[in-house]
Amino acid sequence: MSDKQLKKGIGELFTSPNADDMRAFLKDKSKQMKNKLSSVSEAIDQFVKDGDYLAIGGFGGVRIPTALIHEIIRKEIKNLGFAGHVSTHDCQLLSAGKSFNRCDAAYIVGLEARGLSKNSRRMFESGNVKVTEWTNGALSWRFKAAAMGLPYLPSRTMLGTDTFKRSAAIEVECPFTQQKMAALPALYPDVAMIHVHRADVHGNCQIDGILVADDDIAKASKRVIITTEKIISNEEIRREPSKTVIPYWCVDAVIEMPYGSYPGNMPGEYFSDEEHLADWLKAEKDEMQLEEFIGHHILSSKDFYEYLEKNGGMNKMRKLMQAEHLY
Amino acid sequence: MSDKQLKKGIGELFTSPNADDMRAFLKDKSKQMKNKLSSVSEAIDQFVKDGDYLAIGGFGGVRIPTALIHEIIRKEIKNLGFAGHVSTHDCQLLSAGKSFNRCDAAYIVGLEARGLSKNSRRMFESGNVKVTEWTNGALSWRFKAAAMGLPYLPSRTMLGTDTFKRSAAIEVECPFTQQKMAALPALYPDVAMIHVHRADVHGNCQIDGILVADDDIAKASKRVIITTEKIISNEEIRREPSKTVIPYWCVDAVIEMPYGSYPGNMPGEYFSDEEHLADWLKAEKDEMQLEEFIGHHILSSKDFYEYLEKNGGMNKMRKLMQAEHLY
Amino acid sequence: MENTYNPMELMITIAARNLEDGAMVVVGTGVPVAAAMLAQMTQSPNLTILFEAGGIAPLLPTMPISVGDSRTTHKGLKATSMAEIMELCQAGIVDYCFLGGAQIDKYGNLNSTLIGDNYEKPKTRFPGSGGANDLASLCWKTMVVTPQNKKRFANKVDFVTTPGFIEGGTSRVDAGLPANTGPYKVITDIGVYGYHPDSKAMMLLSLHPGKTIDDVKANAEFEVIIPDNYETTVEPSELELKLLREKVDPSGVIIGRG
Amino acid sequence: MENTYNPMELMITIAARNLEDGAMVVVGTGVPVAAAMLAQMTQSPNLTILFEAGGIAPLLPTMPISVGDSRTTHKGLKATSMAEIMELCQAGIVDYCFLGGAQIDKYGNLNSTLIGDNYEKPKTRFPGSGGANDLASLCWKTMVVTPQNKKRFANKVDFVTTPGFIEGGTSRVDAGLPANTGPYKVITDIGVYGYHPDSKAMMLLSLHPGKTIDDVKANAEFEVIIPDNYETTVEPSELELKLLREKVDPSGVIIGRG
Repeated sequence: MSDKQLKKGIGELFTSPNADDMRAFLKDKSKQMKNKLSSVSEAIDQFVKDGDYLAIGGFGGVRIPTALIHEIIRKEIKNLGFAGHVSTHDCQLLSAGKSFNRCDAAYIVGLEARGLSKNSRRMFESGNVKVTEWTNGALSWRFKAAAMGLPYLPSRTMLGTDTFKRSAAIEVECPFTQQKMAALPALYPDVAMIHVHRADVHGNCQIDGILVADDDIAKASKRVIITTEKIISNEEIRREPSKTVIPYWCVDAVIEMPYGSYPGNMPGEYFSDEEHLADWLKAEKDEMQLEEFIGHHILSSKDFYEYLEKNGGMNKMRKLMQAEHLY
Repeated sequence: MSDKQLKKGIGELFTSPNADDMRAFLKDKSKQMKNKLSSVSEAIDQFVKDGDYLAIGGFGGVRIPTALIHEIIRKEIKNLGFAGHVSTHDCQLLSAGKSFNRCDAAYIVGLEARGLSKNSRRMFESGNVKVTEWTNGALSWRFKAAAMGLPYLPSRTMLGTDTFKRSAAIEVECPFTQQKMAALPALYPDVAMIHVHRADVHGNCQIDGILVADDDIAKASKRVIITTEKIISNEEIRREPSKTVIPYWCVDAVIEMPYGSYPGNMPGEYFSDEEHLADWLKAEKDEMQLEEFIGHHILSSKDFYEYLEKNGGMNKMRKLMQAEHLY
Repeated sequence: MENTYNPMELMITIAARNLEDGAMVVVGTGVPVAAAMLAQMTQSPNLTILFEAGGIAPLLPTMPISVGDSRTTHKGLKATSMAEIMELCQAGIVDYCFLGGAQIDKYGNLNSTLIGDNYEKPKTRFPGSGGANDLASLCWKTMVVTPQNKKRFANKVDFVTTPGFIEGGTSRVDAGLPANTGPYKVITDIGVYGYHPDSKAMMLLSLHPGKTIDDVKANAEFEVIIPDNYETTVEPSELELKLLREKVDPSGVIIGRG
Repeated sequence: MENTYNPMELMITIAARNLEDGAMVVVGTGVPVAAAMLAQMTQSPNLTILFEAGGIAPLLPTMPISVGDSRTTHKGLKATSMAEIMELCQAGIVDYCFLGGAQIDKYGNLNSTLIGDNYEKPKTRFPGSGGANDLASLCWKTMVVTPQNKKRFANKVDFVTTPGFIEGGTSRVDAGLPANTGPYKVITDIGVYGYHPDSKAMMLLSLHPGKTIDDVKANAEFEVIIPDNYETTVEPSELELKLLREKVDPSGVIIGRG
């Protein structure tokens, strides 16, 4: 070992990176390939509780499990932790529900080119949320470490910055080259919520287009709730084994939820509803107005279908499908 | 750091795990998406030289680049190193050509259920081949480390065994959990030779069924030669971006070589020729007989088509296609 | 009516009975895949079979000849990479693996690398670890199926390719291997063996019909622990033999070896 | 005939000219993707565009609204994961990335995390690194496109989200970041900047037509190095403006911002 000074981030580690703890959990978890069909309400009751650490699939406004996040708000689940791994509309929703008190942040409070979420910022500027800083790459690799059954992965990112300082990474030396690396602790969430294109009732899932980190998130998480545009047969899954992104043993509940990523984009299916997302940003300017907006769209909707109806129903969905296919 | 004694394998490291060396190489390498069509003979002339370290795709008797290995024997390229990452018929071929003098061994000299290769054993028992010991997992992760741009990956394998002792792995401690891990040095081969189902002229490749480690091997290697059952258009590649396993910038040469995995299995296309593989094992019992066998099948064949003809040509291929489809 | 069966049929049947429904097992070609197929046809329809080359949960149409051949993904649930299979094992998902080897010692350490005392110039070179070391390091329970004789049941293996309980006691965990993993059973043509909970030395669990303690001792260089209460192996049932011979291995590739 | 153009059009054009044919670039939405599209339509038909969410080399039908939306894989060469894109950068495959930020200092360090001096209770919270820190750490050359003013060109950024040359000199490599990487150019509405080869401090390369050294100085809190031989920026050509306005951004989403 050379005499290089090795640094440590001072950020809080919200989850244990101990691979043996997860191994012990998975040893006892049933891997039976049974029927896991559920409903949004049942799945949230059964698998998400106050204080859990969440990982949300997709990319903020692309292939997100909106119905499940709405249910968390409706059921007033609080004190969650979550991975802000490009968390845009999902971060906005969790902020609207005041659902969390800690966050591993790589990308939060913004909606990419659409602008910043005033209400998410209020949440993060309040001093009531504990934040540990990371990068998109770092959170991807933290999930990957967990998916690989490792307590950490080395990387060459974050070095020399305040992002590192406010992270919980630790500098290590490569034992072969003595290069300085940032060791990233494995991230094992309590619950993952992922929206997919197709799944069978056992939880074997197919995703079209980019995966973001969802293959790794599913393996890294103790419990996994899947919403899917469509349920398909196990025979159809077995027709193309290379297309299975998430295998059944990772999954605890499967819910058929067409348009489940609305108002987000679902690649190959429907484009994002930019008007509604703009309305969200507008409503956030004023806290009273936001309360009313959430009351109307989420709290007073008995389920996600009602939310879809309030936003134009089948006719709107048809338009978003047309927008996806560029005509 | 605790006072645990951390061990080091005494095996030789045949390739540098330094990620910065590979970065420098890739910085200067052209990434232009040009036409890379070549022939077996040209590609070997251009990209494989005496002393190179080889990685061979597929799984020993499944989806292997047989035509390229034959050419290495015909051209009498010597002193190669190679990764014995389930190297079965390929190991047998390289032994027949006396083509190598060092090997990272995970699985060598055997043909799985078919038995052991007497000639490969002669080679490895001669004392003329330097061997460093690994496991299938370790070599997979060594390729993955390189593909990820890292100098090493930690793992939980090999600990406590002679396999570790004869490897070039180094024990490290997880900086978060203090668990003992085996650090595996990244493996950056000089040349990879991979047989695929479909590729365009630029080297964008599709593979059906298991990947083994070929996505990682392609990224890890300085030069990559692809043989493909079929050339397809770039438009066809772009129709299903999720199916692209190896992207064009990894690839130096593309050769259309139907039945290129013969006598190995090509998933979905043709089954292995078990009779011919049994003949190989038989021929190896006697060195004279083997010389004749290689002379007939490889040295005196001007190209791979002639080898296929000698082994039954189109009619045999038809039978192997039928065997693949189980009728 | 008493069944007649050969030692291979017996070993496969015992192995199959050890795979409970809902479990996950990584198998190789030969005995392991035969055992897994038989288990699926009897008590464990929901046994998930994985192949280290990347095949997951195929509907096996026939026994594969390679752990990477196209049978291993036939109507499978997923076709992936070797790294991913090993990572699933490393993550603690996989219950069982099956291994063999040229030698095994009393702590279940296996040698499949070489015979001889000169690593650089071995008397006999074998394939090496393949995935064996990984699987035995990372899966929860390692099962070994092997014919038993004094050479194979060796006092000291020439090369520890694959970890058993290393030097017994806590030495396996001390070496850094995941907690609560390790050798589980050894199934031979003479008996079935487990390991002593503390010393981790090999211990007789059941003796096959017609075999004696003397057979155990005569075919092991090391001393096998013989407890007072070992059992007699339950013979293969008619159904098990019928399935094995007609469905699992109709051409007798494996069971024909005797 | 002299062209009229707005600062945004100028900045995009300059950015596009910096992307040579055959290069690989990771882009975000807005200016970067517009620049990459313009480059493909002019001197660099074989420019490979990557999006950090997983899209590789799409035939972009229109500008994406998210770096993960379905446009980013439209007729793409590969659709993959965020980890894989970052790993390609880490492996040294990617030539360029484009970044922005609330603040930049003279060594090219960027802040996109917060304004204020209390991390726990920031005055203004921004999104954070996203992929910026990764891209700037791992790609060969980092380009920044930003409007220039005294607040943005800050003596000291409130938070180093993303590494530039850290404290100048060799401090970037000393921190462990890959050799020969780092800030390459800063393109503003006033000029184009590079970095001094030794001190790694920001240095004027070219001044836009109509801008003065006083503009440079008045809009930077730190001292920008003004060499003797800086150039005057070549204005956008008619063709560049036509392509930008008619093909790249026909609805003026980006260039309409001025």
